[in-house]
This record gives sequence, C-alpha cells and structure tokens, in this order.
Amino acid sequence: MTTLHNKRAHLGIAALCAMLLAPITVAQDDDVFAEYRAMMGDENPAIFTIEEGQELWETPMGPKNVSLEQCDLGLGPGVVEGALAQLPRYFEDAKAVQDVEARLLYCMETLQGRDVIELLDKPYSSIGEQGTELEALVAFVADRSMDAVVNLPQGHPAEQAMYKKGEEIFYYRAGPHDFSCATCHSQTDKRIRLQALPNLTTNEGAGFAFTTWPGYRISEGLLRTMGWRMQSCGRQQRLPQFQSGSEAVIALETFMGVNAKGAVMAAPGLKR
Amino acid sequence: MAGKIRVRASLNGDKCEVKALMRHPMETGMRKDAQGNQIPAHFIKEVVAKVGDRVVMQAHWGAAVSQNPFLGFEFTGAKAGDVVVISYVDNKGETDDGSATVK
Amino acid sequence: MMFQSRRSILKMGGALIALAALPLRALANFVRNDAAFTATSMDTTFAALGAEPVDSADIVVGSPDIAENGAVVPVEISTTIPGATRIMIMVEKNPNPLSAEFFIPEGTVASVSTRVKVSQTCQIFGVVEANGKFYKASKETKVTLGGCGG
Amino acid sequence: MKTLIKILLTPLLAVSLLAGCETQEAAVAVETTAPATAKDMLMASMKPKNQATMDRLNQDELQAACSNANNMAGDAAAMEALRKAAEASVVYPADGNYLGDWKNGNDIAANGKGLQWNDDPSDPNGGNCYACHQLDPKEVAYGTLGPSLTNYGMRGQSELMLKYTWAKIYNPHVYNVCSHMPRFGTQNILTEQQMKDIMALLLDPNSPVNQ
Repeated sequence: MTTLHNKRAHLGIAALCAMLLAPITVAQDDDVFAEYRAMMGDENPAIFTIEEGQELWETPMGPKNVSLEQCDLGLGPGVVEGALAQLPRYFEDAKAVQDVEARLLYCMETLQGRDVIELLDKPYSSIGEQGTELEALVAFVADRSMDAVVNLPQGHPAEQAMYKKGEEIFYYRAGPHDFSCATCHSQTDKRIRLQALPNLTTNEGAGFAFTTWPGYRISEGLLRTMGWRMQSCGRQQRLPQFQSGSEAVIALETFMGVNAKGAVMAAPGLKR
Repeated sequence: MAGKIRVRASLNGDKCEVKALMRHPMETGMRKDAQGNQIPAHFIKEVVAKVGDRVVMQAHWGAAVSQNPFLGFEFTGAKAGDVVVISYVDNKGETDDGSATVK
Repeated sequence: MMFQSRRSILKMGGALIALAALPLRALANFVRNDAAFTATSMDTTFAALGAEPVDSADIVVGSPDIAENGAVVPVEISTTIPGATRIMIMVEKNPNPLSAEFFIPEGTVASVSTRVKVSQTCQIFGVVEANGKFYKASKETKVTLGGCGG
Repeated sequence: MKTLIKILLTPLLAVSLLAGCETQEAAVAVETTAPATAKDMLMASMKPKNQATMDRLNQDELQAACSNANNMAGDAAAMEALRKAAEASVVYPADGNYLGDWKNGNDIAANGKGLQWNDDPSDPNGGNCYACHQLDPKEVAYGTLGPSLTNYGMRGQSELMLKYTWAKIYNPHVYNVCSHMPRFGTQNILTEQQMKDIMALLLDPNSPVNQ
C-alpha cells in the first residue's frame, strides 16, 4: 500500500514536471489550455493501468505457468527499470529489432508458451473498454522507465537499417489525401486545430513525443501506447491499419527514438 | 488488497485534504460502440466518505461525471493515523471501496 | 473482465443487506432525487428540486475558460454562504443538466472538486442549498473540437 | 546489408502472416528477400480495414516525387512536368458558377471525417480546412500548418481570383508542386458542390470569414 502511494506521488510529480518542463516550444495561442491542464492536477488515472500491468507481469500464466519476470526487455532478464528508454533495439534471441509491444508478446510466446495471435489481433482497447493486457504491461514498463534518459542503441546494422527505413516511411506520401507523417510532423511550432504538433525531425520535438507515450488519453479515458498512436495517425492519413509491433511501426519508433536521444522519459503522461 | 479507488488524505493545517480517483467507465447510455450498438448506461450513483462512523462527504452522481472519476474535498477534525474510507455504488449495484491513512 | 474480478457484484435481492455492511447510506435524509437527475433543462431541474435559486456572489465556480476536451472538464465549486449543506453542479446544455450533488456534513468545507462531461460550450452552474434556500452562480466554459478533427 | 533482411521481420510478424493465410514458404521467403523498400515494409505492416484498402499505399508520380525531406525530387524539368499535369487535372465548373452556400461551406470546413477506416462511406466527406487554416475568426480551434484565410474575400471575386482559388482547392500542386494540402478535386475528396460551398465561405462578403 505504501509503495503504491509513493509510486503514485512519483507519477504525479513527474507528470506535472513533464507538463511544466515540456521541451516543446508552445506557440502563445496554445496557452489557452494551460489553465485546463493545471486544473487537471496530478491525478492521472494511468495509475490503475500501471498496477494492473504490474500484476500481469508478476502472475504466472500460459502453458508453462510462469510470470514475465524473467522477460529480457533489452537490459537483461527481469530488468524493467529504464527499458523503455532503450527500445526499439535488436534482440539476438529473436533475431529482430523489437519495440516494447513486440517484445512483450515475444516473451509471452517464448517464456509462457502462450498463443499470442489473439493479443495481436486486438492489442488496443476500443472506447468504453477498460484496457488490454498489452496496454497494461506497456504502462507498467513505462512507469518503471520514468526519468530514464532516451538512448536507443544504434550499434547493430539491423538497428541502423531500421532508422533509415523509418526515415523513408516518415516521408512516404500516399492515400487519397497525399499525407505522410512529415505532413504534420516536420515543421516546428505548428498546430493542428488547437493541438501542438511536435516536429519529429528535431531532438526537441522527437524528445517530447517519444517520452510522453504511452499516455492516459483524457478524451477516451484509456491508456494509449505508442503503437496505438501510430495506428491512429495512420488512420487519419487515410491509410490501411498499422499492426502492433510490425516492422514499419518499429522503424518509425526507431527514427523518432534516435532523434530523441538525451530526452528524459515522462510516461505515462496525460494526453488530450 | 484494495479495490479500484485510490485515495490520498493529507493534513494541511487543521484541514484534511482528500483526493480520490475511481476506476469506472461512467457510461451515459447515449453512446454507440464500433458496431453501432448502444452501450448501456453504467455510472456511479452514490459515493460516501467516512472516518470511522463519521460521514465526511456524501455525493449523488449522474452519468455526466467523467470516466475514471475524481473527487476532491476537505474536512476538519482529522488527525494523522485516521483512516478515510471511500465507497461507491453504481447503477448496476456494483460497489467498490478504497482507503487512505491520513498523513 | 479480468480487471473487474475484484469487484463485488451485488445481486438485486441481496443489495440492501449488502449495502448495510458498507459505509453507504449513512445519511438517510440525503436521498437521491431521480427526477432532478433526469430532467432535461435547467428550469425543469430546478422545478424537480423545488428550488428557486437566486444569484449569489458568494459561490465560486472554478472551471477552465476553454476545455481541451468536453469529456473531462475539471470543476470546483466553493461557497462562503453560512450553513451550506448541499452543493450541486449543473451543466446548462447537457442532456441532463444536473451532473452531481454533494452533501456537506458539519465539519466538512463547503468546497468540492470533480470532473464532468460538457457536451458543448455553455454555462456551468454551482448551486448551493443553505437553510432551505437555494443560491447559484455560473461560469462559461468553451468546449473545442479536439485533435485532427477525425 | 544481405544479413539484415530476416531481421526486419519479427518472428511474431511471421507468425501473424502465417495466421493470415500465408503459406509456409512466406516465412522462409522472409529470410531471403532483398531489403524491403518503404512501401514493402508498409505493405507487410498494415492490414486493409473497411474502405482503407492496401492499394492506398501505391504512390502516384506526384506522391513519389514529394516523398523526401526536401519535399521535392527530380530536376526542375521533371517537377515542372508534374506541375503541368496538376494544372491539366483541374476541372472548372461547367456552369461557370463558382460560389455556393457559405453556411454549408463552414460545416464542410469544420468536418474532419471521410475516407478513414472508421468513417461511414455513405456520409459526405469533410474538408477539414480548420485543421490547418484559420477561417472564421470567432472559431478558436484552428490549425496553423497552412496560412490564415481570415478576410480572404478582400481579394475580390474577379475571374482570375475565382479560378485561382478553385484550382488551389482542386489541386494545390498547380501552384506549389509539393504542397502539403490534399487535392480535394483531383482525388475526389469533395464534390463540385462542396467545393463551391467552400469557395463561398472564402469569398462571399457575408461569410464569417470576411466579417
């Protein structure tokens, strides 16, 4: 009980700091929401999802009846602290660059012997639901990565290739509206309606975006992951549906994460 | 293990400041899901906060209170070590409670 | 489903007995007025409450001038009216204006905060009952169309 | 480079591909195919959903040329050819009437729906102009990716102005070959009548844009 309270205070303070110290330069018009955000205070319902994630992490499951506590998120088996600040990265066992979503599913499959097809099929909550297993686990990993410095490894050729491919996809224009990621995210101090748009080609903008996902999405009452953010951006680009943990998503996350080097993790934050 | 209500209670002078966060969908009954089906109303109707037998707050809510509701209030006469218990009942008869020790 | 496992779901028949074991229903005189909660305009809500509130400068309605999202609007109502025993939050243009009411027992500060849904730009009212009389004050909150619009 | 290929597909994705009716050779092929292009990677990472079909990942010449950091590719002659093609795609109203109803235009400008996989294809598409442009100065929720169009009507309603504005909406690449703005006419996002209503929103002296 005590530790949970502390954790919660920690989450609150960090979220508040993230709001106050957010490195993104906000145009003066965007200050219209400063009062709103201040009134929201430090009460972030993400705490529920984090606790659920911790429970899922520690509960033995699957045919092998083991927990995920020996899952290697890149910093060694069982090390959760700071892991999100160094993902996506190359994993020798999987022979693949994986992000947190792909890695968690990989651990469920290999450690617990679980069939992850169903989880892959519905990784994200619909409106009105209370959170998926994957969302809860990502929230837990994010919480334990709070304050860690973003530092994606780029030593392996596969990691370098992912960055390159991510950059290419970032500028790929397609669909009836001719949109690419760059349409909205390659200029500084712009907004779409009233929402400030981070420039993901800069350290500042990429840093803000990378360190604040996953986030509790106020408008939906749900904890949303970076994978969901990509899927939702792709939807508004009028493209088909991005799949959780897929290569293109990992490539885009790598592009953003490498650009964000040195930023400080502040997730799960509060989002619109 | 506590339920899905997070409570904080902290002394500030002679007042005890209480902040509670509850995990609840607070469905209005007016929304539709992706398949176009009406999502039935599901919301907290009543909340009570007590210290021992003393009621320090009681509220009736409609479905317009936001999802994962927040409740903040202050009361006097608390001392460190008191336990504030908050409980709710919703329109389906589901209940939950959570507590915090005053600090 | 998994996340609801700890919730006790009360069967209709056993509800009253179960409730007796919980700290609920502590104040028998603070009964929910369903007609007020289902009324569809400010006037009919006041009628259901049997209230004819007068404007008061001693009620402070705290809500943002502009809300990033109408689904969650922080609202704080406080009053210095002596003997205030009830605080209500009413959102003028919501399908049902009455959003919440709070009973203020002796020793509890007449100030509450919560977050409510606001369907469109409108006045948010704080209504206070003190010694059988009703008082009101309001503040406008603008609700914007969020995100990319899709 | 040749060692990278298999790395790009996670085992999980391979599993999901198998589940998605791929044959077992697909998993093997993953190990041996050449490094994916951006499009290949997108094709492998997305699934069609409702109206958002996979062919939306196919690029036309203009999209391909404008898909890089400089938002421009090819030599000046190639870019001019693309601009000319854009010019040729513009269809002006047959009845010579450019101005519809600004009230409808304002609704279309505020509507961000249309052509997404969660949109009902039987509903009219929106123009979502407010996402990027300021129009009615009383509307606070406007974006800044494009220039403010408040008081656009000050420019008058000359034949030149009508045609310029129409083409800008129909296919903005006529004026800026790698414009970020959608081609509302060429790509059939808006109907002719909807574009006339947007024209009125911009140019009608009674439109809130010009108050």
